[in-house]
Amino acid sequence: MIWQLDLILLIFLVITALISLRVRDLLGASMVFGIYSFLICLLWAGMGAVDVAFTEAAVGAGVSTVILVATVYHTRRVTGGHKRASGMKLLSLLLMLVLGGVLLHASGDFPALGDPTSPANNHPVAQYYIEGSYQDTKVPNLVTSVLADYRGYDTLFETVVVFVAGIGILAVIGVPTARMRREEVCGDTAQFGEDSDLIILQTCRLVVPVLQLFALYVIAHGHHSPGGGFQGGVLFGASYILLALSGGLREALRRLSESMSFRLAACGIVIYAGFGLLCMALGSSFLDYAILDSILPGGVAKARSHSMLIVEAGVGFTVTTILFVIYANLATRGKLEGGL
Amino acid sequence: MMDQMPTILMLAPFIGAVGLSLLAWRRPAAAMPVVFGALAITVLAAVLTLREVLANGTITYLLSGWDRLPERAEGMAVGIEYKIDAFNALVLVLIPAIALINALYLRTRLAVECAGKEILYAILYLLLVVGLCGMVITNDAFNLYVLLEISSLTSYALIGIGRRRAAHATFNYIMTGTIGASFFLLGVGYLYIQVGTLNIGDIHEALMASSELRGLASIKVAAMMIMAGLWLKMGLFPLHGWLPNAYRYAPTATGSLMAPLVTKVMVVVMLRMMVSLFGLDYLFAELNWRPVIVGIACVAILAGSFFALAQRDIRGMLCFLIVAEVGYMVGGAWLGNEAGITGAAYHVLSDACMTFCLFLAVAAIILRTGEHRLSAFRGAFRKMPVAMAAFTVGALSMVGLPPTCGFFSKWYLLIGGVEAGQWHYVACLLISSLVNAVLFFRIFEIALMKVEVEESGSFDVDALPEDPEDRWVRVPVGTIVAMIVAATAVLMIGLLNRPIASFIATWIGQAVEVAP
Amino acid sequence: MNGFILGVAMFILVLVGALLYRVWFGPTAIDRIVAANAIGTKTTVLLVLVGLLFDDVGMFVDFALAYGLLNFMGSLAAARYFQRSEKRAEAGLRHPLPVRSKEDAS
Amino acid sequence: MSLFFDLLSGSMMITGLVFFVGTVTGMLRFPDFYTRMHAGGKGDTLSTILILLGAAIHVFEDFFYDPLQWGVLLVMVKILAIAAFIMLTSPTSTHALMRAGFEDAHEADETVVDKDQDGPSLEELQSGTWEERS
Amino acid sequence: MELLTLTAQFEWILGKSNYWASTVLLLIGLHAMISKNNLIKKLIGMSIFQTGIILFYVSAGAKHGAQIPIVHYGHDSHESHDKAAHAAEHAADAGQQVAEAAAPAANHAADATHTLGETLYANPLPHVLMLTAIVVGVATLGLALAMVQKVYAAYGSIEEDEVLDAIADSTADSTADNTVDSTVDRTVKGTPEA
Repeated sequence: MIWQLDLILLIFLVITALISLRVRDLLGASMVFGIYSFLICLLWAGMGAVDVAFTEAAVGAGVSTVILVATVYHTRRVTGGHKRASGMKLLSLLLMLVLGGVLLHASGDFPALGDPTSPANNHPVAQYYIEGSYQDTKVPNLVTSVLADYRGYDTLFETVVVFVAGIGILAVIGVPTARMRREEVCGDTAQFGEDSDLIILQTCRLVVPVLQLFALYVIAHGHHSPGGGFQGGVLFGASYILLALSGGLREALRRLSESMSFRLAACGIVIYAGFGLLCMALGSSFLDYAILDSILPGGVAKARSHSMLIVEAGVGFTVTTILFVIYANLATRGKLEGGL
Repeated sequence: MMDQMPTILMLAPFIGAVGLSLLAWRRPAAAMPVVFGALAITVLAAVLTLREVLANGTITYLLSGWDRLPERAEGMAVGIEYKIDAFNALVLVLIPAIALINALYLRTRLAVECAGKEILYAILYLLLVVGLCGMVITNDAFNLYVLLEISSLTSYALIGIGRRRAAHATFNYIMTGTIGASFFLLGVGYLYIQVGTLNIGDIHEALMASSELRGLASIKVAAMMIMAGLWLKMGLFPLHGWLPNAYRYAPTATGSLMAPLVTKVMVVVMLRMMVSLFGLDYLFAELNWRPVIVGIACVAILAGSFFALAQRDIRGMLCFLIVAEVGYMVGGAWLGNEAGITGAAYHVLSDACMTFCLFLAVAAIILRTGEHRLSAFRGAFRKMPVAMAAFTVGALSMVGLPPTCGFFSKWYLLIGGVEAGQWHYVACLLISSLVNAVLFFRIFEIALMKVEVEESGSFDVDALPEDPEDRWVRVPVGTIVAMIVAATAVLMIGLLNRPIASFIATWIGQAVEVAP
Repeated sequence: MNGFILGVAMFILVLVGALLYRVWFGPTAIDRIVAANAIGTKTTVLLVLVGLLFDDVGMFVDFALAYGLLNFMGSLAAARYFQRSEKRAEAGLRHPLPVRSKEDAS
Repeated sequence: MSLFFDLLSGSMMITGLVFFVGTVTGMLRFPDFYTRMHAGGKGDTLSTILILLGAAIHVFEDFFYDPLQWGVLLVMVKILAIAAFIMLTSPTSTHALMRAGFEDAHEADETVVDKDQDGPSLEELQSGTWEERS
Repeated sequence: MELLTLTAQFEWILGKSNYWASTVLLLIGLHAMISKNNLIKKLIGMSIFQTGIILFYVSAGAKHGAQIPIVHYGHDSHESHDKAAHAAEHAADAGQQVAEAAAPAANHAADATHTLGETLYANPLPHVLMLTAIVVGVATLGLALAMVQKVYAAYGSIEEDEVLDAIADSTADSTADNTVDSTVDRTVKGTPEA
């Protein structure tokens, strides 16, 4: 890690956080929050956490900002100062003082930052992930192997969290009648980008295919470089969001309708869980890819590696579709027409 | 097959939910059958697991097949594992069972309360069960956080699907729940940075092994953060702000699912954190927060009871009773002796059943009379005998009269309080029981003799036809069956007090004898 | 060379810090958006430079590329906000819903 | 030869930094939104591309000494692709934001408006009254 | 002499800076969640709060002079020697004090065999955990934004006090907000079950 960048970025982070909370214009606040996630992605990169940085880049720069802007579009843009009773603020400040004192007191006995002999870094489990995982799985990217194999159960439910978010947003603000109508007119001949700028339209025509190809590359190459199912899925979903931003939401929905989105999302989870069930059917425990070497070629380690690839593809399915659904519903208040 | 039971237990509702989204996206009729089937399989698997645990002790299930080999990370767990002991197995039977019985009630309300969103509601309902079971079953601190978030997100959506009044309540719930879960995550991080593993058993052994590790300030802060997060999620008194409105304005089926389960599962997680992660002798010998926390619990009990007394709205009254009950359980758990923890664990089971019973009965009465004030009860015994019978059983259990389960759990709590010498806790317990008695006998008075209650609604008792079968058909049969089963459960858990207490005793015994 | 690259990165960071002035005091939202756009572009560069510093650029270019594309998406969304709210104002519905409370000060 | 590559990439990076200094100065000092946009749009893109080219040359150096490492060449190509995409997207977003500011009816500072030219004023363009008059 | 003490203090600060910064971000976010009046501001505070926790975890897994956790499997041993040398020199001209601090640690690490070949790799476990945490964060943000839109649709405002006022007078004039009573007529008059 590079401590100079680290220090400056920490200072900038605090400043940016304060700005994004001070700004009275919520659109501006959302963009400042985008800057905040730019900087924090840079911080992760500077600390060597490339996969975290990739995820933060995809989520922070891409999705969070856009859905914040969409919500601001559908609500109010200017927040009227702080009319809140200042008693609450004082109470909160007092609480913050106490909590901050406690946390700083606790951070007194932490091991020094970046110490390779700290308990967390020196623990047998961490050492085993570094030394043994390549022999176990033949996957050079340690994060991918830990994510998809050693802690694959976590990742299954991480995917389910995304799925639940999509279902929940639909359940909360979805308008069933409008949605049905939308599904009917979905096949109509909407002019591509009837109400959008020509230059933006052409640029996105160039960018979107490249972005989708690149997303596929990220999913497929996640074993050897940062990336994987989630990051690639976010990029793929971002390509549809970009399409909706440039050519209008109907265009994007004609390419990926909502019911199809949820079917694909469920397919992704079924791929993931189905692999685990397959392992159980073959007589081992849930998600134990080692048993699959009777099906997949190339020995146990290669079987783990291949099944990780398939599982990541399933994650990619779910994340792609659900992110697009989240954007489509938040941008139109659940009507899937009009809106941002 | 038998050794796969824990996974089948987790996966049955999961696959059901995903299958609904995959195949039945536009077929609302498919929702309830899938819910019933998945939950039935889950209950079956849970019962088999419980039998297995009773037969030959604690089950440990290693996911992804990463066994604890000595040459692999010195026998530490590199993967995630399930750990099912006697108490977990009991709770694992309880959760899907209540969800299944509640589905009988849900079946009659689904098309009415969330028209056009039946499939979404069913998916969220099943996934909430997945999250709750996963929290109880897992033995990995971070995996616990992930499943905590799944259950939280599903509950946000299940509440927010309600009508406009639910919106702001849900937003508050989201804020509080996120703070709670993040505190929990931060506490786990403090443990991780000092210990280096996330497996609950391994963390416990590391803490037991080295005394200077136990002496660290950050471990104390970790315990503080984890407990604070869980208290936020379970709505302990000063942090209970989200609870009443969230449960009041949710769809009724959501309320009768979440009110019994969510806070109780949080208590179960707290008990596991205390017993299996930190260890009782660390918490009570070295930290000695007992007076503070028991004091908070006493305040919670009194405040919950008196707020409940002040409520005019029936469901609001029940919500504040839940706040008081959370006070019971937290206080009992932090009494620090075996009787207290036994009482807390027992009270988890009994409180889940009696809250469920009460919410079902009250929902039926409100739907029947169209009023949500206390005046809805006028002549209720005559109008709806089954609902009132169930309500009576639940109420007696809340008050704590034998042979209902509430009596026995409160008995253990009282013994624990006396043994620990926490007389103010004992006093609060008795006072709140008296307040509950006042509360419910006021309702019985209204229900038995037709006193004139203020703010009488548009409803008129004598306008009802008198023939009995008409009286029966007003409340759907599913609801009636659900209420009967719930009331029976309340009585059964009371009558089976000896075996249940012995389960819990063995569980605590195992957990304690792990510690040197 | 590493020292030089580190110096370049630090210099860019300092200039980004200068841009934060515009982010804080930028009179209107769109000034902030412009500054955000510039900072995002420079973040892409900084990611590549950090990759050079780690002597492992191949691992960093991927998400630097993703970064450039997604940053574009963010400012595009902000621009579309103005365009659409212009249309909404022409259509005469400044607020999509009946607002009971006071009009906002925009 | 190594010195040559270092000088080349270093000079490109430094040129990019110079342009970036110009960008920041403009964005901080210019009076109104349109001129700030002007500085931000042009200098930002150019400086980014220059620095990325410098990085690409720095990477190419390794390939130059060990021509069998095609991975290194791929990395260089990726960096150039980033530069190309910045070249594509940054002016587009500048255009979009400029138009957004125009539709948001930002007025120009009088010190930068050319008074004695007979064209539409910014307000006329924004209010759309100019087409009616002509 | 005091130069040495200054260096030591600086190292100490460097060793703690990330934890302090994560605490500060956490407190900023939490304060915003509690005391801000605007719901979207609360949500921005929520994201900052979660970022503070993520920063804490990632800092827990950082190592000085470590490579990113991706094994350079294609290279033979002397190549990885070069990697180690590169890492060492990068650490050297990245920060002298830290390099001095890290050098013995690195040796100890080599003894403790954290290393594959000769290279020191960062600890992958916190990265994995934080990937999940980021995903959970964005999922929560999306759901909460949906709730914000629903609140605005219900009360025409996203300022908390105005929303509370709207709730107050909407409950004052009628109890029409109870979840069931609009649906009760359908059940009572509805066709009986069974």
